[in-house]
Amino acid sequence: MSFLIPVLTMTVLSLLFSTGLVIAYKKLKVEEDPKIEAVNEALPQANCAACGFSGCRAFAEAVVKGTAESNGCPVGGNDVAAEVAEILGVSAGTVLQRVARLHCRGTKEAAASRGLYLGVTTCAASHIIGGNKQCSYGCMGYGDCVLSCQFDAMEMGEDGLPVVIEENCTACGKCVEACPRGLYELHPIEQNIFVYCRSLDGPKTSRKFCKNACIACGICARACPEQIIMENNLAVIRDYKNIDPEKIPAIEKCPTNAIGRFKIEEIEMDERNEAETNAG
Amino acid sequence: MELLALFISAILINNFVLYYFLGICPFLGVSKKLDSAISMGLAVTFVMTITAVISWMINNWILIPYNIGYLQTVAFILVIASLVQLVEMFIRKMSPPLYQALGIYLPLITTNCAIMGLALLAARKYYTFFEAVVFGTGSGIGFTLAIVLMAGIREQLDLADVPEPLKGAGIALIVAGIMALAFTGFSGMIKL
Amino acid sequence: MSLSSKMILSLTCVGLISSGFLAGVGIWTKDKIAFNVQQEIEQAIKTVVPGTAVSEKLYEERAFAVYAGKTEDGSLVGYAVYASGSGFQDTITMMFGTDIEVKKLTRLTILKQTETPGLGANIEKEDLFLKFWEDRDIRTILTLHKPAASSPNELTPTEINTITGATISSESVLKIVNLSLEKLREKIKHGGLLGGREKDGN
Amino acid sequence: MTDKALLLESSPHFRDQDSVPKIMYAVILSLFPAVLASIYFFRWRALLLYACCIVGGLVTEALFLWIRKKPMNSLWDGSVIITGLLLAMTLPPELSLDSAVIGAVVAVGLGKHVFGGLGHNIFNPALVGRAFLQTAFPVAMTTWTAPAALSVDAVTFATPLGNLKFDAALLEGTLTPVKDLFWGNVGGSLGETSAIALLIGAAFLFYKKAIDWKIPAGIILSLTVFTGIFWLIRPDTYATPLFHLMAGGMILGAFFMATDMVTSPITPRGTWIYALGIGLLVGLIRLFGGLAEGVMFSILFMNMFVPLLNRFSRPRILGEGRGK
Amino acid sequence: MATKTLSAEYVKGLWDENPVFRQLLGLCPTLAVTNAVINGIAMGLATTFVLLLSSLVVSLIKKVIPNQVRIASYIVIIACFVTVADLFLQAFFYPISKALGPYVPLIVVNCVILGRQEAFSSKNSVGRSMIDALGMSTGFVLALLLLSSVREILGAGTFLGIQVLGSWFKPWIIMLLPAGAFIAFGLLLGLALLIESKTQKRRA
Amino acid sequence: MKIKTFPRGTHPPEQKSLTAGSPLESMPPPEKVFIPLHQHFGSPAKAIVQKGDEVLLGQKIGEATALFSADVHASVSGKVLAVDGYNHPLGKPVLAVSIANNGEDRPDPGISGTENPLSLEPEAIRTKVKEAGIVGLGGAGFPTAVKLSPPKDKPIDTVIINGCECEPLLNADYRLLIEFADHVLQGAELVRIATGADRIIIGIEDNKKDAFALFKDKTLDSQIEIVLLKTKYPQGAEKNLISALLDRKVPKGGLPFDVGVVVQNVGTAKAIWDAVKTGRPLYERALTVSGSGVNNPKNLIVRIGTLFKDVLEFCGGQENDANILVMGGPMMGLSQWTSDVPVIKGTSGILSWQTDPPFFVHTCIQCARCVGHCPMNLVPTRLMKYAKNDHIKEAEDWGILDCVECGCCQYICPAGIPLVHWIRLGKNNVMIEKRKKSA
Ligand SMILES: Cc1cc2nc3c(=O)[nH]c(=O)nc-3n(C[C@H](O)[C@H](O)[C@H](O)COP(=O)(O)O)c2cc1C
Ligand SMILES: Cc1cc2nc3c(=O)[nH]c(=O)nc-3n(C[C@H](O)[C@H](O)[C@H](O)COP(=O)(O)O)c2cc1C
Ligand SMILES: Cc1cc2nc3c(=O)[nH]c(=O)nc-3n(C[C@H](O)[C@H](O)[C@H](O)COP(=O)(O)O)c2cc1C
Ligand SMILES: Cc1cc2nc3c(=O)[nH]c(=O)nc-3n(C[C@H](O)[C@H](O)[C@H](O)CO)c2cc1C
Ligand code: SF4
Ligand code: SF4
Ligand code: SF4
Ligand code: SF4
Ligand code: FES
Repeated sequence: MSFLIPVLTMTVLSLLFSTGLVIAYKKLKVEEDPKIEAVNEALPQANCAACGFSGCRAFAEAVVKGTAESNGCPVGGNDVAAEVAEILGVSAGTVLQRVARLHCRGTKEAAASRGLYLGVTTCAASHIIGGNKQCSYGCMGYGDCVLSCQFDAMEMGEDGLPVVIEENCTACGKCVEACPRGLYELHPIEQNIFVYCRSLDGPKTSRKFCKNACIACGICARACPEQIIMENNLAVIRDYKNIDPEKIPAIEKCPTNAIGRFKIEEIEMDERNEAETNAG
Repeated sequence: MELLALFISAILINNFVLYYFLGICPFLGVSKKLDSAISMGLAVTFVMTITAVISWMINNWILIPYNIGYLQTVAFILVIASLVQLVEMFIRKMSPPLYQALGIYLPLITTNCAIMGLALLAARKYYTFFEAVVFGTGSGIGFTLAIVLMAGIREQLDLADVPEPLKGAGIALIVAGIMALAFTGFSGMIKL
Repeated sequence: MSLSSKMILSLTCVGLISSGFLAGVGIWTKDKIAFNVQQEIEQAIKTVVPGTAVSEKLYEERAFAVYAGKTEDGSLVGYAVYASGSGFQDTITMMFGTDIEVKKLTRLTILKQTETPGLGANIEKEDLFLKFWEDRDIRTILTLHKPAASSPNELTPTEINTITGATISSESVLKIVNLSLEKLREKIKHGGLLGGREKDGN
Repeated sequence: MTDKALLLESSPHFRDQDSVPKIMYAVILSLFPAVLASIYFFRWRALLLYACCIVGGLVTEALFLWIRKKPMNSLWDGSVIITGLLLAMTLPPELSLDSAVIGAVVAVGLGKHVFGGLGHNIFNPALVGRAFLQTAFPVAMTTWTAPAALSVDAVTFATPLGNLKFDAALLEGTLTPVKDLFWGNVGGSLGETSAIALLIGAAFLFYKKAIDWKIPAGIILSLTVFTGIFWLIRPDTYATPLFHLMAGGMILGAFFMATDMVTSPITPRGTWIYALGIGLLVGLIRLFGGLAEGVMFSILFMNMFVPLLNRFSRPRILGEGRGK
Repeated sequence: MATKTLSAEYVKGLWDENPVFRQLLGLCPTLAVTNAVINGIAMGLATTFVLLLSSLVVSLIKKVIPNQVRIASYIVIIACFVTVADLFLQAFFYPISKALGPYVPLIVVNCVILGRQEAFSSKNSVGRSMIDALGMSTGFVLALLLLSSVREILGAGTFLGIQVLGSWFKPWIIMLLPAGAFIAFGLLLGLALLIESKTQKRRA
Repeated sequence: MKIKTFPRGTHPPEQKSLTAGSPLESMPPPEKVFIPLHQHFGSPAKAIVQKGDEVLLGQKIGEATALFSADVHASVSGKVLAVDGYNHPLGKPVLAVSIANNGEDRPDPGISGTENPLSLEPEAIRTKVKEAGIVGLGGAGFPTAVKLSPPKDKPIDTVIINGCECEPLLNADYRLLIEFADHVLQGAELVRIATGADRIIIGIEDNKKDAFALFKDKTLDSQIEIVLLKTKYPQGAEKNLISALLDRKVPKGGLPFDVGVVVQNVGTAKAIWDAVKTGRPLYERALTVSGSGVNNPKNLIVRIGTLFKDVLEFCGGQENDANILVMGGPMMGLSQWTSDVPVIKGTSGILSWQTDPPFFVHTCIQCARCVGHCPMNLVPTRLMKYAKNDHIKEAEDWGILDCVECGCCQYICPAGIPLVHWIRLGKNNVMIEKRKKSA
């Protein structure tokens, strides 16, 4: 007897409730994106809410809806993240590799400062009261971009200009948005010639404000009229691919170095090596 | 009067989170935003009330008469889990807005120790039916109070300069500790 | 097999097997647990009603029970009262004994409490609290002695001692005792102790 | 014509002369009457406790600033000194000095720096320190001695509120007269005993506009109403509102601790609710709670609500809502 | 998924995926029963028992249980072992069982256990599940041991009931109370993260 | 008489006595002027002269390009040197017409006045105002012609002439009130006619009692109301002024139009009168050159386009230790990095003084003084924190866009927090977010 009663009770209870569940499951089923279920499956079901959602399912819904990142479940870790990403089909195909480039060479030495800036020391704040440098187009050097980069792909250089660490940059574009002066652009990684100035000031003014400013002399545009044009007192590269490498020395005659190759050392090294092999 | 005292003491003195340490996971997990904290609190209150009723019935109509108290844990968890799931499906079908507000918290609650703890505590204290219900609702409201206060504080701390390693759970736990201190002011106020 | 029947079947099976397993364990441990609980009560009764050899439950309700303490030959030595009520934080459960006429409280012991350690929890301590409860005169109502005394001699027979810094806990114990005594007398007067299920068992 | 660098900043270019350290030192100054009174009543114990709490607080602050690599300026802005002073003022005079140091470390460390330092804490640091001590060493924190000015050797002594609550002082007619509460020759925490000394300091703070009048006003109002109602119903069981206003940590709490701006609401409506809530809770705890005094717990409890109060009591912006 | 070596499977539970300090799971028992080391250990062992056996059973029957009733079945299985542990304690360690109160039956809702079943045992082989469960429970026991040691030593001056701090030490009663549990755990958690970030920096 | 005012606000040191007694003095036109084509709210004007052109005094040299834009006129006669970027008080160089003064001040013959301005139709007044390139001289530089053409569904019943000049140090409006009282009154009348309102109120702060008495005197037998207002900053902010004078609340995000009011600055009123009566475009304005850093503080009438350094030179130059140069008042003015910037239509003052490098900036101690002083009843400390932590939605919910940047909060903040700067940053971010959403 003492054995039977508990067994019976529990059996009846489980039977009751499993039947109830099955009925409810059939009757009350709500149609929804099968992906949600799939993602939910992949999750650990710890329902711990560590993801910031109310439970695994809520998180699954959010992921499918796109309001949460696929790697948002701290319990599941990388494996789960990969699985979820697979379900959602977001595995990144190979895309054109790009990298963020800074379009200013207004270092501490080159660009004259306006005065003793006492405002809030972020670029965005500085920008709204005119900035800390005389040039109102250039980098202010407070590093909003550095802070915005989540991939450690940026650091503030000695000269007061931020430096992009190419290997880490994922071309996420956060810095492009962060810079109040729009000094970043994402460029194909192989592009190696840029204009490092955004100043639209007239030649006299820009020369006064910054030693490295584009002074709109037009030397570069004359060297490659097809690929480089002058617009609003600024040289603009329209088509980097077709710049004749032969013309690069002519372009680099720029009196302020506002245009030129990005990685000069490496290339020159190659050239030198070549010269050596030729000699040998 | 006794019921009122039980109710207040469940909220302020023997607060589920701050005195019994039950439901800490959602208390930390869902207190980052005020809105979700409120929804969570309401959902817990709702489920706790139901649980108090159901577990009382099971305990007093089945387990005690047949003298199989040791099945408490299994029976309670089975019933609570199934019931909450049923309720969830029901709400989802019947009232999508309510589901959006509360329902999504239900699955989380199923396996939440506050609910199970409520059933066990109520059984251990031999509450009468009405006492059990009041205890359930009061505890739910106590949970809601704690989580809503915590969410308010955490939203404000979002703007503060909390040391890096303490951000998130660390500071929340310390706040909970000081909250528990503040709640001790009510100790001894209710004499049942 | 359809999914539904599979669902029902598997859950039921799990329920069946686990409850079977549990019932086994339950039956195996049942006596042992009952013995533990019984022993605790027994021990307490023996402490609070000196001279008890066997005990017998006379009455039981929630938070209140009366046991008879008897010698080997079955003559009554006193009553042991099991009582609980709320203290500073949570419930305090205790057991105390009286003589046959309910004129003297023989001893008190605390079974369970969750008062503040170092403060209210001292109601469990012999030196600080329990020893002051020995042989109290309960013909009138018991009162609290404040501030705390250091030896039982400082108290009148109807007084009990306070724990410094835990007036509330001390007071709660006192209240529960006073209340239970009243109940006990009531039951004795109206013969409630002999009524109910216990009578049949007698 | 000057050619030196001009200052660039956003408007406005004028600044009021008041500053954080100035406010803080005004509060310290305003506490002086009470500090002196406590030194008169409790002699060298008072000095030792003040020293332990202030030094303990400063050292902790310096340590945290150093660890977190923050400028040391906030060490000298006076806020830590206030925390230390106020903590000491709420301690029993015979508390051991190591406990006092623990209290100061907790107040500054756990009460303030884990939240990010000055301005970020949710709870009143001095009271966090006191609450910690009270819970860690409950006996020591509820053992009171008579003021040394009144008796030669330190005898234990019930405080006026303790008397009222645990010794049925009202029935036996041994309730402390309000006059004594006013001048301060009663038992209690270091700095809370002399109402007059505290009120002089509070007057100075009002003059300096360092505290928000709404807070003491709200607390006094709701405590008076609450205790008044019960007093009117049962004058033999409940003490007068005046007694409640003068006894215990009420004045210290209402004028110096609830008014801590970091931990009180920033909006006018929120401030009222906060203040009324504190008064009400003090009344509740004193009349019906397990503790004799509830100022500390009431303030800490309402501190918890401050973020919610701030959030839900945003003032109506000019022109918001219906016109006029 | 099964790419880790068995020893790595075990070690991850100790720190990298420590259920308490890293995943913040099972906090209720962690906070509630750590006022004395002996309670912490008992709780840890009880949890270990349940975790091991339920992992075993779940990984054995994972194929037979349909998805829709998966959680319900797992819970029942867990509850079953919890009850066994509870009865066992009641029968043979009555005082400890009293001290742990309702927290033993509450193991059933300890998120660590259900979490492991769902995340691991239901997808892995028996052996792996057992190793994983062992690692997780070791991590859990260690966390409980750490917290309860801190609390008991500061709160009572004792360790496992033995006086370890001299009589000069005045116990901090707060450490035995809820407030102390929260605060101590919060600070330990901060410390853990601090150490983690320091070591990560060194590794990098 | 009851002195009216608005709730909250603050009392920065006035320091008006430096120039209160100095009558307006016409500064001789400089050798060269640099007239920016963008001196107003809205889009820049387009240059209609070229390098080498000869221009006459008052000749139009820049043409409005949109509704929210304004014409620009030559402030001297002479030869155009260039149309090129030049420093601008707002910070970023903009196109400016530089003219070499030939010293003749030969007026443009096209300028013609009106015999009887008060009998003109509203449309005619608006045209005159537009042609004269008048923009609000109270600071914002809002094209006045637009302000005088209220939308049909928002009838105007009251014209308020803002004679508060609540900014410390400034006295130009005060001098205009005293010296050109009739012009101001008649200008106000023109505004009333143009907007179809039936009531004119002139509000004057009680630190200008003599101006108040003078106006009372002059309006004894007219409908115009002269109201004394409490000296409190920012009494002149239009929403607060309207609330003080009429007890009407401009709705959140709305304009004075919405409660049937037009607010015009004293200088604007005078300029309107001049434009309609004599046809003279806005090529000069009254301003105060003051502050402890200026050797001979003065109230001047200066040609638009005169460089600050010329103006300062005329006032005896700057003190050696002066380290800040501000255009406008000290509460809302813009700090300049160089004195090589031209006076524009909105330049109400050129101030310079010596200020200590800033003290240590503390963290916000939640003292709520900023809340207690914000005339818009905002919670600046919250706005600051939301801006700082990029909580854009909350910032908007808490009314960051309603901040008028008056600076009361920052002035009073004991922690020395640059609240206004943070709030401006926050506003900027909110606007960016909005633009993103609507895109
Ligand atoms: C943290 C804390 C714990 C307390 N715990 C108890 C307790 O367990 N029992 C109790 O009676 N009073 C407790 N108290 C209440 C106070 O000590 C109360 O003032 C005391 O009961 C008064 O007794 P006394 O008159 O002997 O000081 C506690 C107070 C605090 C702050
Ligand atoms: C009127 C007033 C009351 C204060 N009251 C307290 C107090 O009760 N406790 C305290 O620690 N500090 C008090 N302070 C000082 C600081 O505000 C205190 O250091 C602050 O609460 C601690 O946090 P913070 O240092 O982050 O500001 C008070 C200051 C003022 C102006
Ligand atoms: C804070 C603040 C203070 C102001 N103070 C004045 C003032 O003192 N005098 C004034 O004419 N305009 C002042 N203004 C500008 C007025 O709000 C309003 O724009 C101006 O009076 C409109 O006239 P206008 O278009 O003729 O410039 C102030 C604006 C703000 C935001
Ligand atoms: C501001 C302030 C607050 C206090 N709050 C409490 C309190 O909440 N609880 C307490 O027991 N003592 C508190 N004390 C100490 C208390 O006032 C007093 O010394 C005894 O409680 C008297 O019975 C406080 C003291 C001060 C100065
Ligand atoms: S955000 Fe722009 S301005 Fe600021 S540092 Fe980066 S590049 Fe320079
Ligand atoms: S923010 Fe994004 S795009 Fe910019 S440097 Fe970093 S990774 Fe590259
Ligand atoms: S928030 Fe804006 S409107 Fe309010 S005081 Fe500050 S600057 Fe003025
Ligand atoms: S005035 Fe300054 S310190 Fe005070 S609340 Fe405002 S921002 Fe904070
Ligand atoms: S809620 Fe997770 S263990 Fe209690």
